Amino acid sequence: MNWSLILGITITIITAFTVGMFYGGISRKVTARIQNRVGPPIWQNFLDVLKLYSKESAIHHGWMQHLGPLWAITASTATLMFVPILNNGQFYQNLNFSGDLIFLMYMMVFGQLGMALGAGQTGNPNSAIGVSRGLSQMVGYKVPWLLALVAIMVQYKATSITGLIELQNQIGWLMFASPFAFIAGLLAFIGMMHYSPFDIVFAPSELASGPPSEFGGKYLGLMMTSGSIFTFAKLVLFVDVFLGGASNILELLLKTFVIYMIPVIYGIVSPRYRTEQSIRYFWGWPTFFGVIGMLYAWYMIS
Amino acid sequence: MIEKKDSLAIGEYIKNFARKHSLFVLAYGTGCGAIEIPPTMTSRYDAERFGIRGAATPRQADVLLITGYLATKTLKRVIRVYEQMQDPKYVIGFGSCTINGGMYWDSYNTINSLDKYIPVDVFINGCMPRPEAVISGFVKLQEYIQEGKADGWRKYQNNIEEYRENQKRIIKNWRMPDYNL
Amino acid sequence: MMNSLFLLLFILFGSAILSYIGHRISETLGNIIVVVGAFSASIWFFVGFETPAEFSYKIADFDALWSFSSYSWIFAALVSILSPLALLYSTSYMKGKERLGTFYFNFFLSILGMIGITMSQDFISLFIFWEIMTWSSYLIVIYLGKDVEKVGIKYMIFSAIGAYALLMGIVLINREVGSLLIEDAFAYFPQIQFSTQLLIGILLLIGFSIKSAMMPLHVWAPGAYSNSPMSYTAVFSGALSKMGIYGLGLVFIRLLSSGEFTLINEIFAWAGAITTLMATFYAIIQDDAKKLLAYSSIGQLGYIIVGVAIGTELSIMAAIYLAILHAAFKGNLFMAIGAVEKQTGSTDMTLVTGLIRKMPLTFFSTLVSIIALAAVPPLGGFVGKWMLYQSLLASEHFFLIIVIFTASTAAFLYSFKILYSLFLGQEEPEFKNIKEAPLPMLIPMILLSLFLIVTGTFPGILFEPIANGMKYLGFNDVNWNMSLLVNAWGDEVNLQHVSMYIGTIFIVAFIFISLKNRKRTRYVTTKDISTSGEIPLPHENLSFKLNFYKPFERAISPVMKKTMDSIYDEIGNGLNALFQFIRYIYSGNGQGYALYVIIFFVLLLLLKNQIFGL
Amino acid sequence: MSEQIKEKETLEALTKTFEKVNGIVQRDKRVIVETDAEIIPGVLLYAKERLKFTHFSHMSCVDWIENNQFELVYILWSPEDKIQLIIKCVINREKPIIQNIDNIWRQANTYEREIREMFGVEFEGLIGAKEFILEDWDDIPPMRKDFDTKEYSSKHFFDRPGREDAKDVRTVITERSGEEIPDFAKKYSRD
Repeated sequence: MNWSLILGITITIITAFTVGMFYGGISRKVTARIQNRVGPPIWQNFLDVLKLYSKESAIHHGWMQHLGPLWAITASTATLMFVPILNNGQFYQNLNFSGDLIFLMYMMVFGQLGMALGAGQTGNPNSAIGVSRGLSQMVGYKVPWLLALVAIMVQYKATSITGLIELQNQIGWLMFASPFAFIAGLLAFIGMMHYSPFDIVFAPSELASGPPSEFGGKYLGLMMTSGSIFTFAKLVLFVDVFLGGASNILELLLKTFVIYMIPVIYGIVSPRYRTEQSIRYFWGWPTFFGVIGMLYAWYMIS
Repeated sequence: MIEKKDSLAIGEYIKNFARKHSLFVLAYGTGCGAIEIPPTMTSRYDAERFGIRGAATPRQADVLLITGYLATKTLKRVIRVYEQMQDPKYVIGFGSCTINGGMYWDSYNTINSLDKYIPVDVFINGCMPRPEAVISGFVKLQEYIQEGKADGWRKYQNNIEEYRENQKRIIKNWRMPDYNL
Repeated sequence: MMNSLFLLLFILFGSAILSYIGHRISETLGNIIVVVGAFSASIWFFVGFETPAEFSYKIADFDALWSFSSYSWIFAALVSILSPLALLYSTSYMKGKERLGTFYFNFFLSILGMIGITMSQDFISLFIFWEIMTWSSYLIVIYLGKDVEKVGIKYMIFSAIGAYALLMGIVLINREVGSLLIEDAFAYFPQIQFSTQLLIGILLLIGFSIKSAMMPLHVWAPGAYSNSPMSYTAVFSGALSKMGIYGLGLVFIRLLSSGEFTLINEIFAWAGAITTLMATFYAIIQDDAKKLLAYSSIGQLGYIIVGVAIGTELSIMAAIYLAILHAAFKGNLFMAIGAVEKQTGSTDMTLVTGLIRKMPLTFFSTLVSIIALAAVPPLGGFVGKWMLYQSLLASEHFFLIIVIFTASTAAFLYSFKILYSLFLGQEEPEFKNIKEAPLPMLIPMILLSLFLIVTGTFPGILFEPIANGMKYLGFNDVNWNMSLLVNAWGDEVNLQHVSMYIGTIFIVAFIFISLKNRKRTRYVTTKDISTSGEIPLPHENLSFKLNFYKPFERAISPVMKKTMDSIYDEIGNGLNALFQFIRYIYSGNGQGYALYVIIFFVLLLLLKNQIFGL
Repeated sequence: MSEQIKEKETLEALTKTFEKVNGIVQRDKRVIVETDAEIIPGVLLYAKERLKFTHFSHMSCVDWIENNQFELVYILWSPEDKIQLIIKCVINREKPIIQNIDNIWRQANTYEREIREMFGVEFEGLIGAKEFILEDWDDIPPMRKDFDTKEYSSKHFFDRPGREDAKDVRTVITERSGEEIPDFAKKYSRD
């Protein structure tokens, strides 16, 4: 048994969970302040998760619903394992060198597929509608996200994240080196976070919160845990690819926080898009910037 | 503080602490009291300070908020919703109508006392209670949860026959599936 | 002593005739013959060839040569593994149907045709076997007698176009090279005039790409795939379409290997990518599971065409790998849908619902195949897609990768739809008494599922024969590892780490969530859902099925409308007009077609000196 | 005050066409007529087709228990002339049957089902004549005057103790201010 690896994995997951939870709390607090409210304390999400785990009963509609949240947490922690938390291996290495960007793009869908299947088994029509919207929207934001990442992979001839970080140590942040790809990536990232205006998947009063509507107690708790880990993993991935990674925890927190606040603050002041509107939004300006980024990359290598 | 409550182990204390500060509310808003919920949740009174948050479905909810009168027809739905919630679960009776029928005390189709049909942990009186009263009711519920007194759900499980008998007096054609108890 | 190659064909042909006779006598006897014949042919294929076997003969003065090259062996092995499984499945699936003798006769003939194609080392026997395969598959497409006018004739017309394009190419090669041996053609091809080279190339490519259902030549495929019995469609889509890929590989890599043909490669790669995207969009809007899978097959073949057309080492490897994987998962999916059809009588996704607890093993194999299809790690499909993207990145096909990656993401939509609609959702009383599929149907599905799971971690077991076969195509040192993927820039994916991690976390989380509150975790029926307090009646269908992806359809409607209305329909209308004319020739009668071909060959033999200029 | 020309025209047209219709112009834009229950569909159809009362506003029922009658009230509105037409008819309370009009206005079906359930008035050939608003009702229709809602309530629902010595608000007021309860109000008093 490789105990140091297990230790590293455990500590990384706990860190991601803590940071993700606090970020969630902060986003609730910020939302409240913008709406001129006091808002819940920033550790509110911890209490919510703890409460959900301390629920004493649970129901499921079959095996697939039982397994759905497991898929989600497996996928989110797996994503985390392949993303370097800090530069130069200062944090635990985990499985950083065992996967690359294309692998991660598929890995990130693994959990969504599992959640979708779990939600499908519940037989609640609202869940199915939510899943249909979520998957449709995913096709929408994947296009600019893909354009951004492919532009970078092509331009710098690297698909591994560690490779991209090393490269940024030499040429500076890719945010400035490939600005168009960064814009496309950022706009797609806003969609990936599922905050308003792209939150029609989880519309609470219209769809009764959509896919998780039949999940309660420990299942919902596991989903929230997975969600906060996944948030952190996505943020670190974005920072690693575009913002040159981070050399210490403080820098990482600062960068991820700034990136995290963009969808949050954009979301608070935006009304909700319908599904086809959001798909068309992603295939509009973000894709345009992605194509520009791609042409730029092409120009740079030829 | 912990020593005072001998009956509660530390684990139970922590659990109750979390339960107390995180109340997902499912508002059953068929009565007139539903109009008091938006001011309670939004910026004027901001119930989210206390960890009170709306829940979309009974599966996710902790607190069932019965806002006002219950017709015999809606009682059936309320019972179903209550039984779909996961333990531990709490009920807040909101407004005079849930206590003694309020202004509908002699109506042929509104029930008079809610706690005969489902266990109620906290009643908030008033017609309608103002948001301050609602929040004070929630704070009272939080106290009960911390002390372990908010055990209506356990009472419901233990006295299910009695509750069923009362429910069946209202819902004569009982064809409800056997739900989560 | 009989040559081992000849013996293989003999077994297949013998099984064809014996199963025909056997099914005339009794169904059980016929089924035994079918299974024994299929497995003995397959076993003979794997154990009977200790040394490279060859068999040469002469047809009307032309040299003919049968032998497996290391490249064609891959495809022959694919056929030999998939077809006995499909036939075993078929014995149960086709139970009680009429004219089983004819069905199995044609089934075996098409297997014979496929094996023959892979063992042909000369163009004339390749063409003969190609035609055997085409006819037998045509007869199975019209076997059930549904939509014969639309589907059967369409398939026949396209096959005919393909066959004649192929024949023209072969005739041209013979005129220029003077030999019909494939090796000779490769050797002397560079000396031919450029325009003739181009003509030969395009003719052969058209011939082969029709079988692999490339846009715009795919029109026959959705109907043909969904109309034949599912046990055959598993082979039809899984193996038979790969014959086109086999041919495309030969043409692209060996024949058009010089740099002058890059444009053709690019055009075919783009055609493949657009095939993938559009077929995926069409699959999303289907409501019939068979149709959905048929379009999905076209889409998946598009990836393979892209890989073959790009023609770098990694892309060829990806293409062959995907071809094998596609045979496994799409064969598996068609079998699973067949099982659903057999047990419930319908594959309409708006009707059938909630089968997961009735048919758990079928669901499991569908799930595994879908994960492989959607290329989600840690199953085998991911490996192929990864290699394909890496090859596209390394060869600087940037926009191509965007198109096929988008298609791959959109594939999640139909993947989920098929799982959700058939197996998940509300459990309805009308499907209360459905039983799991019988064992002969389950065994092939489970075996293929296991194969997909193993290849996710150890794709090396497939890389070995692929690397071997690629030597024939001219790639001599193909790097491969048992479970490590490496791209051109040295970035890698360690599949063992991935699977181990996913497995561990999954098990840990599973133990946690299963043990926590175990006594107070209950199963409730799908009628017990939060419906704002309302109690759904038993007959109330709450499943959300109809127009499942309406928002997505609305979002993509501009592109769909343009393509569908202007290109598809015009081609379709044009072809329909053509069909009206050609239908006089194609009487829809097998005897008639046989007659035509005999006449054609007689003319060919009579006029061979004039045509071939000998 | 306007001339009420249109109102008078409407009333005249109705009384001329049907013998058994008589009524008044109550005020501007409102005409009230009374008629027999047998010809109700004819009158309504005439008002709809000829007099352009295309909008069916409302339909209700009044229980005249003293006269042993139910009075059915149909309220129509003419968007063209801006006139409200109220048509009333009475039926026997013992045998409350009247013709169904939901083929004239489809929305009348909802009102008819409600009246059927609340008063027990039967409509001939009513579509969907089954349980509508009340669930599992096993007493006499609750809107009838002879239905004692307080008795029903105390029989079926649990009265919370403490309610019985709560005083009537009117009594409290009269005691506090030394006023008498007016006679007309006495009959509504709880005691």
